[in-house]
Amino acid sequence: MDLKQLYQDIILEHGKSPRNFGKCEKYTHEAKGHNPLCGDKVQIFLNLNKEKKVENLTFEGSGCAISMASTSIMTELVKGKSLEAAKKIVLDFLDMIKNTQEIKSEELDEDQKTKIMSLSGVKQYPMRVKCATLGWHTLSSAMLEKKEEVNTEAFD
Amino acid sequence: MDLKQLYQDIILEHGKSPRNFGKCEKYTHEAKGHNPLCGDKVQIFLNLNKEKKVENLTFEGSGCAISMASTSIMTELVKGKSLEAAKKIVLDFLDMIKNTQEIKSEELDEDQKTKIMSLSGVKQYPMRVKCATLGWHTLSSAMLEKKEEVNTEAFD
Amino acid sequence: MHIDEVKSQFPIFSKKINGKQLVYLDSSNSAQKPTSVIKSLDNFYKNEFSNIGRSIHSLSVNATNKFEETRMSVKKFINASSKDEIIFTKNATEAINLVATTFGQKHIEKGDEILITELEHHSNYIPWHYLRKNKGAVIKFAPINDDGDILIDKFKELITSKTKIIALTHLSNVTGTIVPIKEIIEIAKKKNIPVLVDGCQSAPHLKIDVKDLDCDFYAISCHKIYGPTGVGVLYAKKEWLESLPPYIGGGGMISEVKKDKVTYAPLPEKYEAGTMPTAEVVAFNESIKFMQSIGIENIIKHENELTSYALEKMKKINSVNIVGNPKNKAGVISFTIKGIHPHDISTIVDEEGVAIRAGHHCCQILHERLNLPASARASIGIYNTKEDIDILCKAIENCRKVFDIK
Amino acid sequence: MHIDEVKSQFPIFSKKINGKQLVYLDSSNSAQKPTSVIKSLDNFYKNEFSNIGRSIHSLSVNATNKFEETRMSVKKFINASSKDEIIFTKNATEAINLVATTFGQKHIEKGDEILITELEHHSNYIPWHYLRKNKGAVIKFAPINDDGDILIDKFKELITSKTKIIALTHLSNVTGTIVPIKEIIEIAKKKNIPVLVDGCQSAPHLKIDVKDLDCDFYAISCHKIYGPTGVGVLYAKKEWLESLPPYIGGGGMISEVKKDKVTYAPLPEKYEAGTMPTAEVVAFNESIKFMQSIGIENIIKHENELTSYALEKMKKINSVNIVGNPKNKAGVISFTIKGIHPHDISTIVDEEGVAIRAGHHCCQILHERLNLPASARASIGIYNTKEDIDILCKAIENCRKVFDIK
Ligand SMILES: Cc1ncc(COP(=O)(O)O)c(C=O)c1O
Ligand SMILES: Cc1ncc(COP(=O)(O)O)c(C=O)c1O
Repeated sequence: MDLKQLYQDIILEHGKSPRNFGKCEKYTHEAKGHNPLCGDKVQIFLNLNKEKKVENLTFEGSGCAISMASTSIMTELVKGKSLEAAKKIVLDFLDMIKNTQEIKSEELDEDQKTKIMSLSGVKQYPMRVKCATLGWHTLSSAMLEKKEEVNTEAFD
Repeated sequence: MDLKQLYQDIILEHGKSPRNFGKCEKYTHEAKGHNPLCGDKVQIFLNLNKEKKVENLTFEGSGCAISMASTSIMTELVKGKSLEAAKKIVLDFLDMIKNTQEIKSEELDEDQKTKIMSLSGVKQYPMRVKCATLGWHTLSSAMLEKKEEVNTEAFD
Repeated sequence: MHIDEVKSQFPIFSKKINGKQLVYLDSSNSAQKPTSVIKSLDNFYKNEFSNIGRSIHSLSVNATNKFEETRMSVKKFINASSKDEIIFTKNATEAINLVATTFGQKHIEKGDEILITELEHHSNYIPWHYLRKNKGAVIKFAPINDDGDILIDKFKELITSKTKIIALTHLSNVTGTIVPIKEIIEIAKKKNIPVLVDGCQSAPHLKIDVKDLDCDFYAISCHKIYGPTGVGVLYAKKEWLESLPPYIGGGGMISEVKKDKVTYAPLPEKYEAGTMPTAEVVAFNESIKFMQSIGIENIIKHENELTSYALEKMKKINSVNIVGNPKNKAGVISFTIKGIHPHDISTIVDEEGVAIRAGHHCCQILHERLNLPASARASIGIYNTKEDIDILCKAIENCRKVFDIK
Repeated sequence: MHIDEVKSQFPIFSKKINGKQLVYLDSSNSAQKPTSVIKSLDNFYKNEFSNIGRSIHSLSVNATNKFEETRMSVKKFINASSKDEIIFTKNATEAINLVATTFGQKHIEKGDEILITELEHHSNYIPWHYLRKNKGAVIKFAPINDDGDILIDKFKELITSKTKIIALTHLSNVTGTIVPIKEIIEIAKKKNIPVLVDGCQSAPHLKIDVKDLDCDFYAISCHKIYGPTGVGVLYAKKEWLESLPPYIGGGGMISEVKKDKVTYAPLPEKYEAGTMPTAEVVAFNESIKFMQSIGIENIIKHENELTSYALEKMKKINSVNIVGNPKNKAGVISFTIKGIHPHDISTIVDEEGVAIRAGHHCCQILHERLNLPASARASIGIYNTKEDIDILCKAIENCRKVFDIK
């Protein structure tokens, strides 16, 4: 195991200064997520326009560097995408974290892929996977307009 | 350990044909006893006359050879004694079963002591001590006019 | 694994009891443990111990993974749909109490009926008795015949529009009756009544498939399946576990805790409060692997053969009476000897190294029904052999000798 | 036993974590086990296993005696008046639920008040929350100051004529606060209010004398006292256990069972339904013997020294903040590092073989009170050494390096 793989500079940087942090003025969708094991919390604000495009995506919450950075990077990558594309990106990310070596998303360019792969170090730290996926599950919940709070204990 | 010590002829004989078995016509005191572990049950009927003498003492119930024989022998030994003497005999018996090698009772003659000592084989079978003492505890309860059913689980 | 090699897996059988080889015929009470289970405990405590779930250091991650592996094994063992349907309890009794309490809280009102049978172990009666006492429910006992079989027609008649739940054993721990549980569940399902199955005796000896049975709840006792003490399993359909209120409250089963409000964790954590029997659950995985290494078909075959052999031999002994004569019988053989109380039998055969149980086996209702104050019980495990049965029968003969019974 | 020899009694410390020597600082979560405890389990399962109480064969008699020996040891360990006051549960959480449920059933009505504190573990809150939810009770939280000490004056003010029970911890599992429990019990006794003490953290680290404390209930977690998982203890005054209704219902806790009526066994069996964690209770006797072989005074002295050493060293590290500063503090040291989340701390120190816990430690109310989303916690056991603290401090420095914090 290698701490440098987990705490890459980009992670530390996003963890310290998360992008798109705070409640945005206008949003159409919203969801809350919670990791009861450690107390990480996140709230997602999503603004879909009439063309079903992600016009804005912000978050609030508190948590470890991994969960903050992962959510921050997520907002960067998903903003501007269509709802369809956003859903695919979320699935591709979760697939990468759990199963595969690479990110296979067609919705992302090479730079974006490199960025998302900075989160792959978490695969060696199974207890931290839930930190990395909390924001993504919560976005998914917001897009699906689910009422319940996301609870990481509900995922394998 | 020696089965012959436990199942002496006198025990088997009393077990098969218990003395003073059945509800007596007239009784002044009564008590029930129960060993929940194995289901042994006994009911004691005691008739004390005005001089506080045990005029009659009978029992009903079902149980193993040890509990039946022990109770049967008890009724034989206690019948005709004064209340005071009866209480002493019960205590002496319990003391013999739990602590000492001999029966020290001043209320019993040598023959009676021999009879009571036929129950001492149970000392080598700790799980059977409760069988041997059930009737005695129940008699004690009858003499003390206790309301609750005797429950061997309540004794060490 | 060949059936002849099984006994050598159990270290206790190298022990002498009263100078005699141990003949253990008390497996319905609790089974002996194979080396792999004992080793797992030893290894876990020596090399891997940590509490699970709550910490994220390496020891805890490893322990948590092993704990969850057992959950997956149990899921497969009984063919549940999801790992979330497997709740670890301290024993089967707690599992049944969990259902009675939470189901009772939500679904039982005064006058509602709970249908159980005359075969039930106290652990599948007292929890329902509490609902009678505290909520005014009515308990009905489905009757059996003298053979120890449930009278299905009477059973059907006892189901009314007020019947809220049916709870019954899969295998009697006294008569060895294998209850036609699937047939009964089908009857219940037609009326939309949930069914709890007490699987304590069946899980070690029959093939269990909760999906095929379509039962709502299934309670298991791990120490009877060659596993450690201190663990039980409740299987329950997910929709029940999701909709019923929580049971024991405390650390690990919550989501958000405020001074005025509490929300609960998702399944299975919702029902696993406080520190779990971690090492014991981890070791229980070895019990399942042990069962699987022999194969349930081989287990059933071996135990059936032994049961037939024992019944035939025992019936030939004068004054021995076998309790019950059910259509389908597993290796639970209760018996009486005319003129000798079961306790005396137990003490005398113990002298020959034979461990059997005497008493009411936590089934007072059944003993009353059969007019028996008590019985002796020889119950068979996977490690028993024909030689064991021969020694038992000789020891029974000795009882007759001691008591001078012809 | 000399304190330097203690560590060698624990086989796990010959293990490497991530290539490093294990520094186990998660004993408040669960403690490691000495060889004698592990050997006892091994021996019991290999040579002596049987269920207890119910059978009368030799194995069962021996197992029952050993089980009851542990009860006697626990009685002496906490200075109870009678063995009947010692109830074995599956963990401390069950012990508290047992009291809340049965006491609640008999004594709690709508509007009645239950007084707890802001220090409580979820296991000493959720069981009372159920009484709020189901019976309309009111829960009051006695406040603490920023140091983590209970404000005794405020505590007194919160006691009213409606206060039916007080439940509080003896030792906080976050701040290490040693609560002046005797003083509080005296206050409660003047108003005739029963007190439950959550002794999970105190039992391994302080001298416990329930007679001297005069508490009504005392809950203990055996796995935190170097014992096996799967066992807890409830101490309760006999008059409570006799007068309260039974809890889990099933085999072993009954006296007479009829179709229309059930009576219960005397103490302690009344509260011990189903098969107990037999082997684990037997092995727990070795934990008590282990504690006694060192001597509680020596344990306290050693742990106090280590705590002072750790606090001094940790306070010197830049950006480290110790959670709470109670008047009397045991070896539970929660801390935060500015700019690094506790999870990240835990992961990074784990790389150095250091096992600590990160999160809310089942105390969300307390964390909210102290304005902390989470904290890291190093908790001390009898086997820890100054070297362990040195390694922890170096690992903390490494966190600051990884996160580039000055
Ligand atoms: C203060 C306190 N109370 C209660 C508990 C619960 O104990 P257990 O997990 O043994 O049920 C713990 C430990 O987790 C604790 O630290
Ligand atoms: C049929 C049956 N039900 C329930 C139980 C209770 O199981 P446990 O003792 O594991 O709680 C037993 C065993 O004692 C049993 O045989």
